Amino acid sequence: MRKFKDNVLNGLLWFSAFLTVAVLVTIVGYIFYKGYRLINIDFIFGDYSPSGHDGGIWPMIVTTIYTIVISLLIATPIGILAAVYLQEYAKQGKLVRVIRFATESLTGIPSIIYGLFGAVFFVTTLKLGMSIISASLTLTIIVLPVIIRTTEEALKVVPRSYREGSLALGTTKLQTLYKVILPSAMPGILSGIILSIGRIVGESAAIFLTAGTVAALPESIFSSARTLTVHSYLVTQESGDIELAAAIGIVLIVVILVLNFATTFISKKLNKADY
Amino acid sequence: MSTPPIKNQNQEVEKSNRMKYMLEKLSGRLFMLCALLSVVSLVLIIGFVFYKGFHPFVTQGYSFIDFLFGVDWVPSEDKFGIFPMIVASVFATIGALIIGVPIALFTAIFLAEIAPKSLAKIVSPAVQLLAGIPSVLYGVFGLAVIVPFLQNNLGLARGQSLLAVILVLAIMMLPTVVTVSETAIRAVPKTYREGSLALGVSKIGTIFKVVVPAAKSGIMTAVVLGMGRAIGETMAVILVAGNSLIIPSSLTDSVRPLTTNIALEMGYAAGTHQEMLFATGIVLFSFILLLNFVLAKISSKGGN
Amino acid sequence: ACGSSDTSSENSSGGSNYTLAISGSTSVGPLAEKLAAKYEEKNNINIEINQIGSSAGITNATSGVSEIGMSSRDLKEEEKATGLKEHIIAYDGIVVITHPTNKVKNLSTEEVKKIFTGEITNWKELGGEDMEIVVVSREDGSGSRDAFQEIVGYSSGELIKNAIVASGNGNIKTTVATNKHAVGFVSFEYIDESVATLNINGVQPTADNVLQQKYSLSRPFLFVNKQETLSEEGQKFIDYILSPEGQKIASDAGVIPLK
Amino acid sequence: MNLFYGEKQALYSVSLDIKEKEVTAFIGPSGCGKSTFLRTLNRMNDLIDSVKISGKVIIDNENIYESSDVIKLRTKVGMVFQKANLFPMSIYDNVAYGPRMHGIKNKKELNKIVEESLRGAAIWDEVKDRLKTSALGLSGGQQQRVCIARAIAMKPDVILMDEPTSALDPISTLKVEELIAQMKKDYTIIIVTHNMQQAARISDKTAFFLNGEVVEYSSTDKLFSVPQDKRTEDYITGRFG
Amino acid sequence: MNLFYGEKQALYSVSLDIKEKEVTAFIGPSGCGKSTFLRTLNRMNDLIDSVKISGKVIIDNENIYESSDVIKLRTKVGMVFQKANLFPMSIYDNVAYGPRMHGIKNKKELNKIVEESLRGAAIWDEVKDRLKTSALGLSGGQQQRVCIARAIAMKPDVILMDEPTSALDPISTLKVEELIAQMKKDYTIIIVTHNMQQAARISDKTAFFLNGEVVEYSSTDKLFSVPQDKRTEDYITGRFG
Ligand SMILES: Nc1ncnc2c1ncn2[C@@H]1O[C@H](COP(=O)(O)OP(=O)(O)OP(=O)(O)O)[C@@H](O)[C@H]1O
Ligand SMILES: Nc1ncnc2c1ncn2[C@@H]1O[C@H](COP(=O)(O)OP(=O)(O)OP(=O)(O)O)[C@@H](O)[C@H]1O
Ligand SMILES: [Mg+2]
Ligand SMILES: [Mg+2]
Ligand SMILES: O=P([O-])([O-])[O-]
Repeated sequence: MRKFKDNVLNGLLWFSAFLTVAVLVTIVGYIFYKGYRLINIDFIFGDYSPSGHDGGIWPMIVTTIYTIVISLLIATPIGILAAVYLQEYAKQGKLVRVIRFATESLTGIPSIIYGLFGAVFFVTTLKLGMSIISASLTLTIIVLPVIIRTTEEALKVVPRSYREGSLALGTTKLQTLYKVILPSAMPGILSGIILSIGRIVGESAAIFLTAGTVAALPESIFSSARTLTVHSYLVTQESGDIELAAAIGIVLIVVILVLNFATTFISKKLNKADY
Repeated sequence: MSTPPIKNQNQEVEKSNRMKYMLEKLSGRLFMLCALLSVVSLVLIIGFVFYKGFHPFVTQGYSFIDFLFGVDWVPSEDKFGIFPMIVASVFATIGALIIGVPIALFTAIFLAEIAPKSLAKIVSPAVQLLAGIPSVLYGVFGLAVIVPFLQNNLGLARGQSLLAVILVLAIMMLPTVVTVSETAIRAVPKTYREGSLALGVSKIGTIFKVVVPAAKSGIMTAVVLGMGRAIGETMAVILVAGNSLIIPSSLTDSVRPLTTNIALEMGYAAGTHQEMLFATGIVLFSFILLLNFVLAKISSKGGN
Repeated sequence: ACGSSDTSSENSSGGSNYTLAISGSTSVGPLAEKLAAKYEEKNNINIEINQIGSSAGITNATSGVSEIGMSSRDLKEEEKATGLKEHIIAYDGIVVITHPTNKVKNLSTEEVKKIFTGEITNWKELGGEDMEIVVVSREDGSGSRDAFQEIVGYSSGELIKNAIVASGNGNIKTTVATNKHAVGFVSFEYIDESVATLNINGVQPTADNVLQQKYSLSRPFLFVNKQETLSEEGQKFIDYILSPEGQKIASDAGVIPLK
Repeated sequence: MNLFYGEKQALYSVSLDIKEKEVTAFIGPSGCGKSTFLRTLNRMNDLIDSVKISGKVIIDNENIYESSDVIKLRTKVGMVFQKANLFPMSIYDNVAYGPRMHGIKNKKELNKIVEESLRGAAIWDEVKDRLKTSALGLSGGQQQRVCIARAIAMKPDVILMDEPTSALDPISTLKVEELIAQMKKDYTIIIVTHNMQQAARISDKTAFFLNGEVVEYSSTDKLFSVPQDKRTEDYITGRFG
Repeated sequence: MNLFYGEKQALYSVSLDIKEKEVTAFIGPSGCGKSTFLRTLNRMNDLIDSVKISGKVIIDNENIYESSDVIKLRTKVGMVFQKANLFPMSIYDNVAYGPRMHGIKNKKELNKIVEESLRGAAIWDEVKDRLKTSALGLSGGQQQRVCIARAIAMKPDVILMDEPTSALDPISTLKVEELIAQMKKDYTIIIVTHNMQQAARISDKTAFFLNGEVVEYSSTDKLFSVPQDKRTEDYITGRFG
């Protein structure tokens, strides 16, 4: 009886795992199958063309890079310093609890809400208009908790003995921080940053409502523009061109893949740094 | 020892130390400000979304109850009822959980306990990787594959349906739920397994009676996270939901969840219509906050 | 730092590289993009086109967020009251489309209304196969939808509840092209062989028929602006569109030129 | 019996003959292979991928490494670990866990087994009023005895104990030792211990391990009073280890 | 000196008078407050939020808990920890870390300090050829001596050592002990140790701690040969702890 039950359960386990893998492989496979024909140099580096299929995605790549760079430029220092505060400076108490709650809540908010917020706060109230900067600021808030969290984790595993060792030599906290603690936490912090890049690259709803959909090479960060992911959405939506959407999807998946390898690589390095 | 340069310049040292303390204080403050920024962001988000969203109810005499329970959403005729969307969101989320969670959980168990190491080493990161794929691509897949599939194989008049939403969401939450519960299961102390196996209990028996219950709180966290993803997902859903304004009575009805209502009309909306979309956001937001609260409860329980 | 570098770049180019912000209708959008692309080739200008829907475009033009708004419907009274100036840049027909396999090839305006309001729910009633009709509509706030509803004669509230709502012409076309039950409406520009077009009251949806006012489902494509915020460059672009060269581009894009 | 962790050999031709209904103690310095050997006796080492074993373990005339029924083996050979490893369930459920998983569903029967086992582990009186509360709320010594109860609920022939008292305070240790002395009449007990006094107090026979070998194996009295091997003598007189 | 961890008092009116250029040893059973007291001497306990201290510590006529200049204090009072805690940098950078942080930039001067310190810690010969390699590649004993070098690079007056040899093998321990004996002529050394032999070997004075109190404090010879307090006697003869 027990044996039978065991076998059934065992079968279910294998089946579920198979199903998961199969579904996910199908999705990635489908995107590649549908899109690979369009991938070529002209597609990647070519200019957008209003007639669709024969145009390239270079403006969207540039816009995507813009949003990544600007959001990280703002979110990374703030996030790291915030984590430093929480881990190294703050006394456990109400304030820390409030900050933690806020960070955690921010992680759970759906991006459409960020979009709504960005649209009224950055676009309208701060008069930044539909622009790369509005989108980047919205994205900053989205990735801030990611960076804070991963940095906190990285700081947590820096041995206490490093701090004591340094402070016992009569150095200040600040010196200890940037000479000893941050360097040892760096690999962890880096993987947090990479995680954030993934989040920025994959975001659509929040960008759609804050950067708009202009399909041209952005003039400046105050230009309205279209990121890769938004492009892939609009292409599906407006022209129903699945092949084109899938081709953009391939580019996105490759980017995510590269980011993932980078994370693994860095965290491997982290382990080496321990010895 | 020869005259030490450090002690030599005693006065200067003290002065430079005073500088250092100043810097310490200043930097501490700066760090705190940075940390407070996430609080500020949250307050701003809540503030603006709620301010915008409550505006019509506070100043224009719309009734919030009618908004929540009204069944008609015709912005151009000033009718704003989101009950069908609330129902759609709830059904879609529950449905996705019913399908997605068991599969994800079983997959996690498989990866953590059953799979040969070499297999798990390939599959686990692959599954994690999929958590990072932009949700739009899931939508593209749903629109191009799942919708026609349902249409052709179930003989539906429209493939855009609650069922399609559920399937897409179930797929989308797989990576999250698998990864988080796999971690939880792996964290169960080896001693539990040994204790059970030493009693002559089979491996499967051990897994289901000891290991999984011991990982309960981690698994619950995974489920709540998956649920959050399902409720909040927008761009994939908008492509497969059909966005009809009816209270779904079957899986094959086409639906409009809360998120898609916002994304669908935000671009076109102005005035009260726009504010009502913010109000939709408030309802969505409340769902998420509630979930977060539950999550916090679970994880504090798990801590003990 | 970002802000200052930007202003300096604007100054250095002496305002010659002007950015013209346009937003609005997704139906007008593709045409505007094509016009802008040609115009930018010859002029040192940068034209930003955001396809966010007619209503939003009109709002943006009113509030000054965009210099020009694009609309695929006539302005409403209250919109006109804000002092918006409108330029008809072309006309467009709205086509009722079905799956290519659908046998129904002609509908009266009345039948279209009955379909979209749910009075007729089976193709059989229209001489087609015995199968349910799946109505596909644009979203509330869309200019195409407003114009379509006004001409056919029903209101948003009357739209059959289980209609699939899709944002964007392309989305409607894909939905109809992949569903043999479906009926929807799109702008002329979007038509290709993946969908079948229906005659309305026996009249074919062609540019000629629109011009001769035989085909009723048509509306103007508008550029709207506030007089005080329209720049010289904006005015020049509008002039370009209204010129023969601009109208040629429009006609090539599949919409109906002014003459 | 030879055993390897990957490339590393942990046991070198260990060969012991263990008597029924006696207490056998394994002593030796840390890392000498006591636990490893103990775990070969119920094939607990199977759980570690890298382990390779050659040789045989014969229980009831059967080589356990030939028979494939690990479940039966582990039912017959119970085990108590160094650190009490109760499951996060109630005390009752912990003790009833084994029998339940082996198909006993009858409430009354289970009640009886649980009570008997807890009595057998000399902990019944201390926990009888809180059977339904979480087992993790008990003290270390109590938990260890519930572990023993859990093991004897399966009615095993042999009970393996790996340093069962090393995590306990002196009083709890004493209780567990008393229990072992009592249990000896029903079970064959094999116990690993670091504590030579303990081995001397409770065991009938003692095996002294060193670097993966059994240096000496004889009756406890003899081993502690007239050790045959120089190394044993050095060890028990505290000259190394 | 009283000290609390939150609600829990860890030191009860400890009062000691420590002589310059001598080695003072703190002994006592685990958890009796030796480390805690040692850490009050360079205000290392400031790092723990819950700590509350009343009383004073006077060094060079100054109560260190009144002066706010912790940096100066810690420059003057060096510390070596139980587990070598070198930073993940090169050996050179580890030793040069303190001086650099105090503003010494001159290459030559740094080189000199590093060499002197490493010589002072009796490790120069062993590492002079690999100064630029990671300090974490050294053996435990070498690391501990580099820790000492790092401490003396700051030219402190006092060096606190918290069980500096407890993680080391006998040979490394010996080397560190020899080093302490040498260093005594330049520094005031306070050392916590579990090992009474060690205390006896290297210290001039010894304080015996028990449950947060100093039971006895006198010259090492006296304390070990004619302990005044019954509890000291019990402890050093191994009757408890
Ligand atoms: N999982 C493992 N993988 C590799 N080597 C192991 C493993 N478990 C134990 N060993 C090694 O096998 C040898 C014997 O270990 P074992 O645990 O049997 O010693 P022990 O006598 O029980 O020691 P202790 O008294 O510390 O419990 C040791 O050298 C140990 O390092
Ligand atoms: N951070 C802390 N928070 C709370 N209590 C602490 C903390 N550190 C130490 N204690 C407690 O203070 C008491 C004294 O600890 P201390 O570390 O000084 O003992 P010790 O004599 O150094 O012991 P050992 O020989 O084990 O190092 C102990 O009871 C300990 O549990
Ligand atoms: Mg062991
Ligand atoms: Mg200590
Ligand atoms: O996008 P519209 O033209 O329908 O407003």
